Amino acid sequence: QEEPLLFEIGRADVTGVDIDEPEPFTPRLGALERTAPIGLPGLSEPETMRHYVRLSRKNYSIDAGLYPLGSCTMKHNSRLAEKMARLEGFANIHPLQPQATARGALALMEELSRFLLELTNMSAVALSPKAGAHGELCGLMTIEAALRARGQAQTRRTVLIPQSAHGTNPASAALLGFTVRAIPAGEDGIVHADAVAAALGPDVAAIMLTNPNTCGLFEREVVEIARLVHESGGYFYCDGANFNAIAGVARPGDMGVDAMHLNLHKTFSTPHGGGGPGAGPVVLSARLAPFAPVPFLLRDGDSLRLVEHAEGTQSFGRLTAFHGQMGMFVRALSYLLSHGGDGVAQASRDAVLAANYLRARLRDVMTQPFGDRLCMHEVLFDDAFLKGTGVTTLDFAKAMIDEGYHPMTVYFPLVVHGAMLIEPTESESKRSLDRFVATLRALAESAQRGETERFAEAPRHAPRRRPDETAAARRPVLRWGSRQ
Amino acid sequence: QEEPLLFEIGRADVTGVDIDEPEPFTPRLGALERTAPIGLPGLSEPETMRHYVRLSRKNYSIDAGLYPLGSCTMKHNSRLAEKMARLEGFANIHPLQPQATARGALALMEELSRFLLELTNMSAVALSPKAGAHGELCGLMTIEAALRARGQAQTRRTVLIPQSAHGTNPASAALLGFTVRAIPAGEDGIVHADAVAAALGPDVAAIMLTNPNTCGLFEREVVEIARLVHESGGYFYCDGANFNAIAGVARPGDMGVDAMHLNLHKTFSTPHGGGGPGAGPVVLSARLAPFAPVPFLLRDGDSLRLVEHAEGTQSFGRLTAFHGQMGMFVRALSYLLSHGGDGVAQASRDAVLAANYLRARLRDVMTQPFGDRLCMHEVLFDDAFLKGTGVTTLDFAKAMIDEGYHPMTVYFPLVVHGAMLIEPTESESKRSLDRFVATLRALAESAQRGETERFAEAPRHAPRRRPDETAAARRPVLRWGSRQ
Amino acid sequence: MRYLPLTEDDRAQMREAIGVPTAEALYADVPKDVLLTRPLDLPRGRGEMEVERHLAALARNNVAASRSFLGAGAYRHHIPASVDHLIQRSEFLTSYTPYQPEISQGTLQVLFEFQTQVAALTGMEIANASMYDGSTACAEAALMAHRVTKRRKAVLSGGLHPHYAEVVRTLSRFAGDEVDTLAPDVFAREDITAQIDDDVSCVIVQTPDVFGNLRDLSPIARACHAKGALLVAVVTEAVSLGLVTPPGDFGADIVVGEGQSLGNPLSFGGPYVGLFATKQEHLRQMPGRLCGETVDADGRRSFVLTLSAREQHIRRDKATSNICTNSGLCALAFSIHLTLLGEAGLRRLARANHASAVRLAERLARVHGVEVLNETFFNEFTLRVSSDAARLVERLAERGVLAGVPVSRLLPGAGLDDLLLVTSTEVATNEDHEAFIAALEGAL
Amino acid sequence: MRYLPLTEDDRAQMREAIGVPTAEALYADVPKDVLLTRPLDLPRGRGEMEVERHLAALARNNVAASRSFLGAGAYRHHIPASVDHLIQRSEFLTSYTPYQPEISQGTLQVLFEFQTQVAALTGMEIANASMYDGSTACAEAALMAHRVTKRRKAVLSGGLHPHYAEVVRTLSRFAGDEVDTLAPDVFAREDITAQIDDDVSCVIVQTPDVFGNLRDLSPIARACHAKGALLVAVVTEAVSLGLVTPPGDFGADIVVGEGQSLGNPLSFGGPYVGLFATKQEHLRQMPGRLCGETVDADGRRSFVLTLSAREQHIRRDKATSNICTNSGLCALAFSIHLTLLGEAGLRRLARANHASAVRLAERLARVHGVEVLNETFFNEFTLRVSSDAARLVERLAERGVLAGVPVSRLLPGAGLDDLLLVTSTEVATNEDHEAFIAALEGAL
Repeated sequence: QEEPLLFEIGRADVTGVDIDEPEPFTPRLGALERTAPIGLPGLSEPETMRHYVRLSRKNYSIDAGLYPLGSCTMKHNSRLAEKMARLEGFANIHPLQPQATARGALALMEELSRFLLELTNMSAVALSPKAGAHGELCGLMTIEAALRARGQAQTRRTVLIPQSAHGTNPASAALLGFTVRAIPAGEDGIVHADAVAAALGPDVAAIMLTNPNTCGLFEREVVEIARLVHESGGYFYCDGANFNAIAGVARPGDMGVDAMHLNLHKTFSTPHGGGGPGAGPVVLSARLAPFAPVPFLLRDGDSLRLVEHAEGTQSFGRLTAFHGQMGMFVRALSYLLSHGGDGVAQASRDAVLAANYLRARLRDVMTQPFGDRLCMHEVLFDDAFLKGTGVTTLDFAKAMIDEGYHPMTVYFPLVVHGAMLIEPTESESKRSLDRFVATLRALAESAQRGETERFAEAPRHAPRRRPDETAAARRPVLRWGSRQ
Repeated sequence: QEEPLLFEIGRADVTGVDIDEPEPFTPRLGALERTAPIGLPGLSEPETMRHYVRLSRKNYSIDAGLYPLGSCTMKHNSRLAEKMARLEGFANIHPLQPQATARGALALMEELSRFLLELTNMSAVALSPKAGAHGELCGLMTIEAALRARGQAQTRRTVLIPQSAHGTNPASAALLGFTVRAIPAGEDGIVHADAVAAALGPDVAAIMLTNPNTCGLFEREVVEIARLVHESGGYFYCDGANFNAIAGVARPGDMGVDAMHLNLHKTFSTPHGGGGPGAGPVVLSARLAPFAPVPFLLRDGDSLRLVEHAEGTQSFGRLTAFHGQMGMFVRALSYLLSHGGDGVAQASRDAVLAANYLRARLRDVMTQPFGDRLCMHEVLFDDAFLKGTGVTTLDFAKAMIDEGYHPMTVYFPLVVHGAMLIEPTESESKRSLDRFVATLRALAESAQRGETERFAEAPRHAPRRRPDETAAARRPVLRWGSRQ
Repeated sequence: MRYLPLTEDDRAQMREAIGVPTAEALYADVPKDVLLTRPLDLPRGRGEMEVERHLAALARNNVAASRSFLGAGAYRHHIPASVDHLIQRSEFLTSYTPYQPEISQGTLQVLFEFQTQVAALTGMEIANASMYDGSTACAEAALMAHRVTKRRKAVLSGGLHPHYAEVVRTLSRFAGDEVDTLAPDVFAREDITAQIDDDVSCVIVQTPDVFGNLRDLSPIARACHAKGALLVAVVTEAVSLGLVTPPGDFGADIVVGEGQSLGNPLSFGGPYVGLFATKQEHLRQMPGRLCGETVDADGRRSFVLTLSAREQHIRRDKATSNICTNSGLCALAFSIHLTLLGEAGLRRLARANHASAVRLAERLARVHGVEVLNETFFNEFTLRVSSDAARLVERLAERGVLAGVPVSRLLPGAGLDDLLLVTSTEVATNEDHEAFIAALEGAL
Repeated sequence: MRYLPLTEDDRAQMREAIGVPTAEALYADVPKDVLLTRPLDLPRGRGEMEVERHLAALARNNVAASRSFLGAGAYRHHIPASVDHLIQRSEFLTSYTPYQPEISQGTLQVLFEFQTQVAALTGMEIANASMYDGSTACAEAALMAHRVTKRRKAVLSGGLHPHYAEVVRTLSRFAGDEVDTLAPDVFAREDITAQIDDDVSCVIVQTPDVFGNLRDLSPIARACHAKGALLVAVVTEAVSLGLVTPPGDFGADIVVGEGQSLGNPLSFGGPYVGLFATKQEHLRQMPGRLCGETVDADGRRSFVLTLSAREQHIRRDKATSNICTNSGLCALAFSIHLTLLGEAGLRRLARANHASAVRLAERLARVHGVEVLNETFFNEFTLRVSSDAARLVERLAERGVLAGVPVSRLLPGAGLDDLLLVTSTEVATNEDHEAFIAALEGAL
């Protein structure tokens, strides 16, 4: 059964919320009362429940199946975290209530910070960024503030970024007016120190490196790269999207990182929610710490204080209206307390083990762009194994849907032809991995046997077949009623 | 994708609960420690979530669609009620903690009682019965206790029950050693006073009548029947399963009822939960009130007390270990406070309106056993309209599944051939009713056109096709591993 | 009204389709003199916010059991957050009894798994899909024993929870059956085998018994079987079965239990979930719903409610019980919690309970004026105190400690007013124990 | 560990399949000298029960806002229980950004409905699928105005929330853009139109402004358009749009807003949901995700993320914004709450808010030493008090009343230390008002 749009079933005079009409009073609206119809249909509560429950059933979810999206870290989300975030003392506190009435919140932020700093061996953390890309902005602003303090903000306007980086990296740099200089990776899929050395110069503000990188490989020369960047007067920004491979095993602070965002919604399992909210705290080296945005936590002996204004500090300013994603902090701390130091490290090792297991079980039927070698927590295949079959990476991905799986990340990183980036995470049982392997092997063999129809027509067993995305973009219909 | 059994995927050494091993201590188990394997596989938390989420998706639910099971009152279940039942002060109180520490619970029970008594115009309510059938036992025991007090417990051993009654009625009566005497209904589907008069005698303890009855009709002669029963020295037990037709519109106390159970999980919307828990409080007339089971509430001036022991009272004794389904009381009271007196009556009127609407929209393509007349909150069809088509009531029901609907109650009441009992409840929008009508009309017309295959083969679009129930009963396999 | 989708306009259109002029006209069959002609004397409907306020105020008038040592058939345990989340899935929460198996395989498979888990836990061959609670399951067990043995006398141990005994006696009295109840048996010394004669259909014994004592049921089972009677074993604390030999291993014929301890909150006594297990040979005399395995028209494994020929909706006055609605959702919570625990987790949970209770007992034994009566126990034991236990409990409640269940609450007038049942589970911390001891020393 | 399904045995088997002897061997690519050789200096993992205890203790150290009159960009409203239930559906909570439309139609249709609702609410033609929050949406609006007008100077009203202004200034400073911020405008008397010259890309005005005043934006819109600039209107209290003329009706070009008020708890400031609406003509300069309607291969209506050529994962350094993760789940909560309300409910909710605030203002105006500064307002207004507002708030907090936001908290050193922002919404009862007045009279 199809589920109509709210606007096709709702009515302006129906409501699912009972509110008493107020006693008569004299309004204070001036002449600004809204009188014309707004265009917001309502549903009674039973209709509302049904509308959204039925819509939800058209979604895939980690709770219902393996979600191997590379670079997205779709791990298990605990319900303990949801329960904790809903405690009255967390959910119902106002960001501007007197700090003395929010001591528990400040203590929670400090405790979370302690976990993050020990995991990364860094000096300070800026908690307020709202997501990974926001964290990138935060990190680059901190770097620019540090450069400004050194009088080099005007001269260092270039950021080095490998071609395999997430799109957010160049977008963030460009947003702040930096010029992006791409660094090539080697044949082996990693960035080499000599390539960095060649790109460095007095105009370079920073390098943005993802480590492990988006090809699923650890940047083996990271320490040398950091040394080169620092020597040349630049800073090392690390994209923390792939921290789930090494959390508890190796620490960015030991690799020379100056700033790195942590995606709490990836590494520390706050739920993705169909596209957010996330949280992207940025850990900073001692050199960058003074320039962190407000608000930041300050400990005065026994008490904690949030410094909310930059005046009188070296802080570069404010990134968002309030203190950050408190609801996500609670969830992430719930994850960290539950795992403990030992559990975080074990989770990383399991994530890497799972990715390598998939690699080992699939290497004879799928192809790897950089040869058969150890990967980190995600394994990257290219489309060489589909060559001549008429099946594309996209077809292959859509055929997975018919087998009951969410596809992996496809066509990313851009540097690999027909890329398929698989990240199983530590949340899958061996049985689940084995079933996934069997499915992918069967599909690969089917493609190689020339059974192209199942791929071209896929998906056939999903709520929808492939939508016409070109038409969507050519004549955008972004709201109900606008097609007419 | 199929979901395996827990026993096929779980392992004895896997757990989804982290509990520290206690410090060493000296056990006090005597020689009774359990050492042999128990046979209870465990799953980690991610696997657990996935197992149950995937299983749940094989279920139909009121949240996802209209659930027209006659006699079951599948109405909307609010999440407010769920939230309220989980308040720490309700969910985490022990039935045997000092009553002075549970004043809120006692007050809640009293408030719920007040609602139930005003709705029914009765004198007292026994809250402890756990479900409707348990309430029937309670009611009959109360009646027997009253007869005993009159010295007639040995002589009055017959209970009159119409043939259209729910199976629980005769089962309850038989369990207590009563002889069941069936009363026929008239051609018009209701029980007539003269039939009751004919069946009455000095051996009759009570009549059990469902009103509105299971044919969807109001027992028009109820007042006269009550008078006859009372005159002959018997009591009038009313099965309250169908109270949703008349709550707030007419009151059993005004009809001469002596005892009636209220299914909180039907009329007052505590969720059915795939088969319970329910709650079946029994309202009692003044004549029966003294014999109600323990525990019962007693008001002493400003304070409330639960009387837990029958000694020194006329109470017939105890029905269950504790005080009843407190969790369901909270939910039912949430429903009642939300609706208020006005809302309860409106809900009943809407439920009756919806059933009659279906009747009016379907009467030309389906057939009614007692002619086209007003029904109460459920409408009863028979299979006359399928005569000669080769399609049975069961086929018709299964074909509804393929159209995305849960079937109505079928083959009940037993007195009607191929019965189809439809109860839409007040929770459906007109749009939802119209879609349901269109589906049933199309199916009826399809059957009449002789498109038998879609019926015989149905369902084809459900998680399962028709299971072999005969094989299940012939060689029962009731646990995993027992087939071998 | 937020729960009612029909607008006045909808109602008018629908009345027109029906052909009635007014809402009242739909009630034409209801005799005029019983139609309510005034509004109900009840408050008007209220919004969520007001209802929440009202109910939250009531809830605050209860002392939630945070420092609590109560047991006697209802136990406070930690419930994993995922259990409560899963049972609120719409598809579990708002579905009906699985009468249409094609679209109820979720509930049905859960019941099949539940039955298997209950059978394993109790050490029995088969189990049903749940009863209302432990006490009603116990009463049903007596009725079943009567059917199996064609005798009508049950013998109840003095260690059986007094409320359970009352429930059995109530039902039996009305059903015309006989019940012998032994005297309260504080030290588990009764010789129940002496009571078994040729009229006895069953002996009902609890383990751990209501005073906390563990029992070896083998001699009782043998004595029962020698006389053609059944042994019914009652377990009110399901967690104990992770550490204590199950009744099935002793030769019990029927095991009934209260499943609240796994997955279900205390909730002032309900809803709970009754466990019912027996031997394969008694299958067709078992009360309650049963879920069985079969195949569908395509040969795929499927689950269905089965053997309903025993049940009220088919057999009516010949049914094995009158049960219709049972405790599906509580059974689901039980089953999920047990799945999360698994064998390793259940054993560890049970050890944590036992350790906690042993430690508390050891500390209490050192308090002046307090004597621990049990030699053996699981997570609950009996104290003899130097004053009236009920009044002591009230005094301790004022100090923020819910100290236990006075035996006089269960057995008033039995001369056991100095006895107190005390429980300590995995949720009791060391600080809780210290607070208990301190409050007790202050109050004695 | 309850979250990790692999057993030691599984791990060994998997290592064997991979061909590595140890867990460490998988990290062969990590230079030895950065491999951590000691355990982390962090506590060991804990069970649910312990984690709950720990976090609940922290939560108890916060004063939850029950008698609270705080606003200034974050508002306490009643959230229907069904909203919170629905957003916890596994299929919403644990799904990713809908990159695979075939199996994400649930999320996508919700986003399409959300976009339509936001457009209607703000009176604009189109809206995106959400931003992080109102303040970042505001900063993005300035950047977008620069792109549209090809100018680089924004003028910020003195009625704009100071934190929003700071966020705009921070981003603009780093992006190399110019910002003029007007002085704090307590009485909504500034003449912002005088600031608009040919370099100005946009004027950013808030309504109700941070001091609570309502504004007719038409003159500003006309002045902007006359100079080729855009009017950006900011709404931090979405509920106001149920009662107050929306910015779109005044001719605003971009409307940004904070959506927290609908469906989302206060949560100490986040996560919230940013609203972003504009005119059709600016579609391709809009930041953030967009969901569009199309058809699938079978011609059925379908929804997809569209116009992603604007976005970072395609355009990289040419993208309209760097946003990737946004506020999907908060947008869902917003949309569900608004669906439940509908037009009738939203209007009634807004009236209830306004009525509550008017009543409180009337009572406060009668308190000695207190002056209500606003002529117009929605649910928030500014008090001038006879002492330092921040210290007054602290004193009232000790009396159990969270009295409002001192302006000095937002604008320290601005000489506005005697101003207090006070909000009253539908959740404030008459008793709450009385408690406020009494505490205030006691503290002044």
